[in-house]
Amino acid sequence: MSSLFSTIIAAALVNNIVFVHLLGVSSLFAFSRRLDAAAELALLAAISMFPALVICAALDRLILDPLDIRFLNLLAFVFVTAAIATILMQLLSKHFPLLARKHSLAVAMLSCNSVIIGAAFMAVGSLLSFPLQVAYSLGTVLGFVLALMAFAAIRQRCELAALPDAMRGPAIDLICAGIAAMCFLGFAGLV
Amino acid sequence: MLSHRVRRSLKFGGITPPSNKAATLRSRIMPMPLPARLLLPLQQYREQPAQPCVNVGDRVLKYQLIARGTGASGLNLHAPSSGTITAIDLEVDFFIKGRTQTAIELQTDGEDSALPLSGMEEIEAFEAEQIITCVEEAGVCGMGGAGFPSATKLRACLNQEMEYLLINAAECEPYISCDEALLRERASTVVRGAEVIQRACQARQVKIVIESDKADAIAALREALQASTITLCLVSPRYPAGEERQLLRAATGIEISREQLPTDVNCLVFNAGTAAAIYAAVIEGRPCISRIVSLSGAPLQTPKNFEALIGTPISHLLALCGIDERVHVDTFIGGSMMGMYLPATSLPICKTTNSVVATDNVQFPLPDNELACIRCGYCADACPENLLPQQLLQFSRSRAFEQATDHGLDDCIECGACAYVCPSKIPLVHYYRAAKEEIAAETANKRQGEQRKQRFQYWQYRRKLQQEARQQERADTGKTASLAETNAEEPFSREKARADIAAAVARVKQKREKKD
Amino acid sequence: MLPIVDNWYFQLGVLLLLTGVIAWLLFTANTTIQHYWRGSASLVDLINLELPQTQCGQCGHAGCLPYARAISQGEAINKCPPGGITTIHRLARLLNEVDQTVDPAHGRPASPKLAFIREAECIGCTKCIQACPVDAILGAPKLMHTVIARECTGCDLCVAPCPVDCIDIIDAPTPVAYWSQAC
Amino acid sequence: MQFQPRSTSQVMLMVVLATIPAIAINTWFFGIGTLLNIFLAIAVGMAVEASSLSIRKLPVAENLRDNSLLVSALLLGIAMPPGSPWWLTTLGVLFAIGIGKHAFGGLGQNIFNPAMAGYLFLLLAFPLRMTAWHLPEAAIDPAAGISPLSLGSLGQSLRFLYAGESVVDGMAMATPLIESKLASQSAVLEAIDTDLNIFARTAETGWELTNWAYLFGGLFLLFIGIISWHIPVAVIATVLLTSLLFYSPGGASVVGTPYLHLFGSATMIGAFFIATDPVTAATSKPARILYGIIIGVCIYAIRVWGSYLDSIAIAVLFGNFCAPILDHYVRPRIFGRGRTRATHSASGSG
Repeated sequence: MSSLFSTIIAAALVNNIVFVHLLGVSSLFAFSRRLDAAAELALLAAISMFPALVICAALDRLILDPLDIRFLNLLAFVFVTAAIATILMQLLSKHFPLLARKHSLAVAMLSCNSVIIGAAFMAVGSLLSFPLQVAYSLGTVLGFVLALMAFAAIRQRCELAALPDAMRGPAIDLICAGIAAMCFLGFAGLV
Repeated sequence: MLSHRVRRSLKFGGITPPSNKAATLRSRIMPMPLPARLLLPLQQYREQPAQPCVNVGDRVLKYQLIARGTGASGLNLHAPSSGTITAIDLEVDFFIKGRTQTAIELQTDGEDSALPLSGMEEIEAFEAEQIITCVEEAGVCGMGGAGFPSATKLRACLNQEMEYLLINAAECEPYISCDEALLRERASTVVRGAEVIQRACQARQVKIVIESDKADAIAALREALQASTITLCLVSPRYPAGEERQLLRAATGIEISREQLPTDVNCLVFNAGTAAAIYAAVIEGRPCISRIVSLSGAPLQTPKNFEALIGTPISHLLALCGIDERVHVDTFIGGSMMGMYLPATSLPICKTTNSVVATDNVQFPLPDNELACIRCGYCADACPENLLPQQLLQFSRSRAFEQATDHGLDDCIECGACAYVCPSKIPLVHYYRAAKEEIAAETANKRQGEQRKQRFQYWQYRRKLQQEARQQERADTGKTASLAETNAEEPFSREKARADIAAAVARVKQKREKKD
Repeated sequence: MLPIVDNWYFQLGVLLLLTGVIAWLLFTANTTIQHYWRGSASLVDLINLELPQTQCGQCGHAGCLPYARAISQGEAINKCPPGGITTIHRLARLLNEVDQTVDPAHGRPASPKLAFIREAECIGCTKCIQACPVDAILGAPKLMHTVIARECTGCDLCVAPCPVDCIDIIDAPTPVAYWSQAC
Repeated sequence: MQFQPRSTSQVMLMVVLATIPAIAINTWFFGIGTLLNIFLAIAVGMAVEASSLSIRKLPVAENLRDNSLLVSALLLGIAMPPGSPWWLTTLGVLFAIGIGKHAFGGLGQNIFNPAMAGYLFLLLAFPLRMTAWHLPEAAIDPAAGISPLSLGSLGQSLRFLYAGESVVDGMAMATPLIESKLASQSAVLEAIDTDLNIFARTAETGWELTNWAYLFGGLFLLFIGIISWHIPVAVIATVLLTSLLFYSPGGASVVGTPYLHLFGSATMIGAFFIATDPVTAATSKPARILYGIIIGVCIYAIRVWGSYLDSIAIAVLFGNFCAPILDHYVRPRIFGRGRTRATHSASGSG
């Protein structure tokens, strides 16, 4: 994990936050019903996640670690992510009312979801230098965006397919997620 | 001059199905013995039906006007032969069950006595407007299948500088050979017709576009074109090369979208048959009362092209070709790719009927059961519009209409190339048509909703005005009305209204009784 | 791994490429960013556009626009029986909500309806004309009234005011569907 | 390319036919093991397919006739290491056909390639078994005098099939590419490698020839128009380019030569037979090229840097994972759209 590039690959594919670490599976299932909406949400998630992760890493490095109060990191991270999500929601409802109406629940959920908190912990705990932590955050976000959008597209195709009635809905979604997770496991050791 | 480059007819896809034209083309264009009865539908094009100008029992002569076109693009209808009108409002189930059309019935007398004709021999002496009027009077419409009134098409480009005039002789669909036969035997009428159209629309260049495998027709055309500025444009034989937009691209390189017309890019496309009909209308003064129809199919002993009168029952033509009823299963008009099955063979030949095919069980077996789509993409390779038919199928079947529209369902020309190559034998076009129909219904619903909203808003606006006016009135008179009366939105009480009405009815009754 | 992979410029290039691809993906998904940049009024408009505009009030609001306004504030989208599943589906798509069936508390979705005045019994009281929210009833005082079928929404608001009960709600004629039949 | 209307079952049958030379060569070099696997997979697959169909109350005979099962089971059978016990293959087929195909609604509806889903399932569940290639002695030691196709070899293969690991005569052997990788990673394995040198030469030739046979089978499919060129060309070109890019003749031998990458492992069958499965691949032409590139990159990356040895299954499944989104965003230009006014004199006054 020495280079920027491999860090990003590691974060996006090998340690894909959804399919390998199984964080944010709830968000994945709740917000990937439709591809167009998932794409919008992916954009919102990227906008909120990336700064949140970077701020968390910086917070850890600049304040928590020097003061030796790392045990407070959960509290701090939740505070940061919640603040960013609230700001995002405010901006949205002011300028993009339709987006706010569509994704109010999603943005609220993202604010203290395991995706973002878990990603923050992983970025902080990865013992990387700060620039690489930023790269790791970027990779995590990319991995989440990829998982969300590709999974939304898959669900959309499943919805149109002639599925057996017993399989329609959550059943087939879980099977798809399982096979996708198998596939991401195959990337193990890539970096 | 003699060597011509063969242009690629399609930019994307296309198929080369067996053409099945040879049997029909073995004989020359035949005249047709008069049928006893002619059935003339008033609506030859989608616009408003023509208005009959004869009455039941009238005796009409050949070429006599019997119905005048109404609306912006009406189409005149002429008597194809002499005889007596026996009905002017016959309801016929036309091609699609449940959609009836009105038709005029003409009993022929066999004399075929005609009105005298007068045409213009020297077109150079005439203005474009005169030619167009002449075409309009003759009731000429597109003979290729769509049947758009030619005069309307010509008039639309009067104030435009036309670059190209294309004569579409690329008859790409299997079984249809009427244009090829026409060019083979009467190439000069098509060429003269093209010159007349050029005179009317002032196009800079005229091209006759024909598929390169029609050797006889090309030879005849070359001969007819020797002293002419019109050029010949050969395109590779591929279905659907004859589609207007594809043809336009092949001949000129201009691509237009589905929403556009060739006139939008200063081009004009006419069918070869239409050119011949315009020639007849302008030079000979003969209205459009007949067309060339190719009859084919295995049950016919002698398939051939007929010069058929408009209104001839299809069964009459089939009988002339010696149809073998034992193997005859069904009949469709048009080619095997886009044709339409007929509910009955008693239906007449229209101005747009280019081909009649009788089917048997060998060439047209009953469709196999369709299998699952394996997304092989052969359909995408065959689609001349470069769509993704496999995706469209999935969206159409599962009624995801937004996505279907997003993937360009509207751009589908329903040519049937996808269904032809489908290894799973899925009738894709059928699904597209169903989806298009539903989308159209939904759009209509939405438009209606929009209208309703406007009416409702106006209603609200009016109520508000009334209320304000009433309040103003009250303020003016200075009366302080009781609260119940001022409240315009007084809740409606059924009992009270009923009592009011009962009282009113009683009053009226009393009055009546008093009178009595 | 090759030294080139460890090259900073190579990494930067790949990163830029990757970011470009992702940005392009997101951008094509959100080419309609402009479409979202609107005041709150147009959110109501967008919702109102999907409602059937029958103005029937079955949702508990006085017309379609008030209901649209309520939806934009977070009200449930399944209160419109005349629109039925189609409307709910479109609203769910617009607002990224779950597809659902019509709330039975507000009525059942039915085939399109039409009001029909039995003209022999009409006494010309004009009460229905005043009640009709889309001006689909034609008539004058003491003269027979009739419904303009093309404009009628079948909302049945005219039935209650009629003092002689001469208005029927009938099924609207369905257009001939040719291709939609099973093959 | 001419289009001849042909049926789905013919298409599937052609794919099966195109693999036959490669399977023959494989059998010639490595004995009857793979063939046994294929037959077992097809037999079990038929049973699973028939029972799935009858559970779903669909006509069994009619749906079996589309030959799609044949292709899936065949691919899984080829991918299984020869000498693996019967229950391993059975389990794989159960997962592949039961969950990979019929849970999604059968032919044409599945998102993931059934054969590869089954294979990856086995690979994750039984990593050791799936990477050990038990070959009968005859295949390893031609000097022993018995040909790989002899009865003795058949008997040994059958014993492998029945009992799996309890047979100790077998030699573990993988593809040359994997060998080169293992060799460079572990000194112990390197020792084995030198020991097996003479046999490995035979096996390498076998793999090479098998790959050439798949290449020709694939070209045959291309020629008769069953598959389009986009996916195979994209996969092969990407593998070639990446292996050229990272190949350093003087450096460590970890990455292997481009030739080894193309013909030393399952690249050809992957590119021509597995990735081209139309149901799970991206569907438009530009999307197919992207899909091929994704698969090619994954094949190379996992082979060289990943911890799994056989990368085709993972790469193809990752491609399948990305295919729906590629389909959605990468579409061809519709005729007449976007280029409404061509550069032509006619677009003058309007």
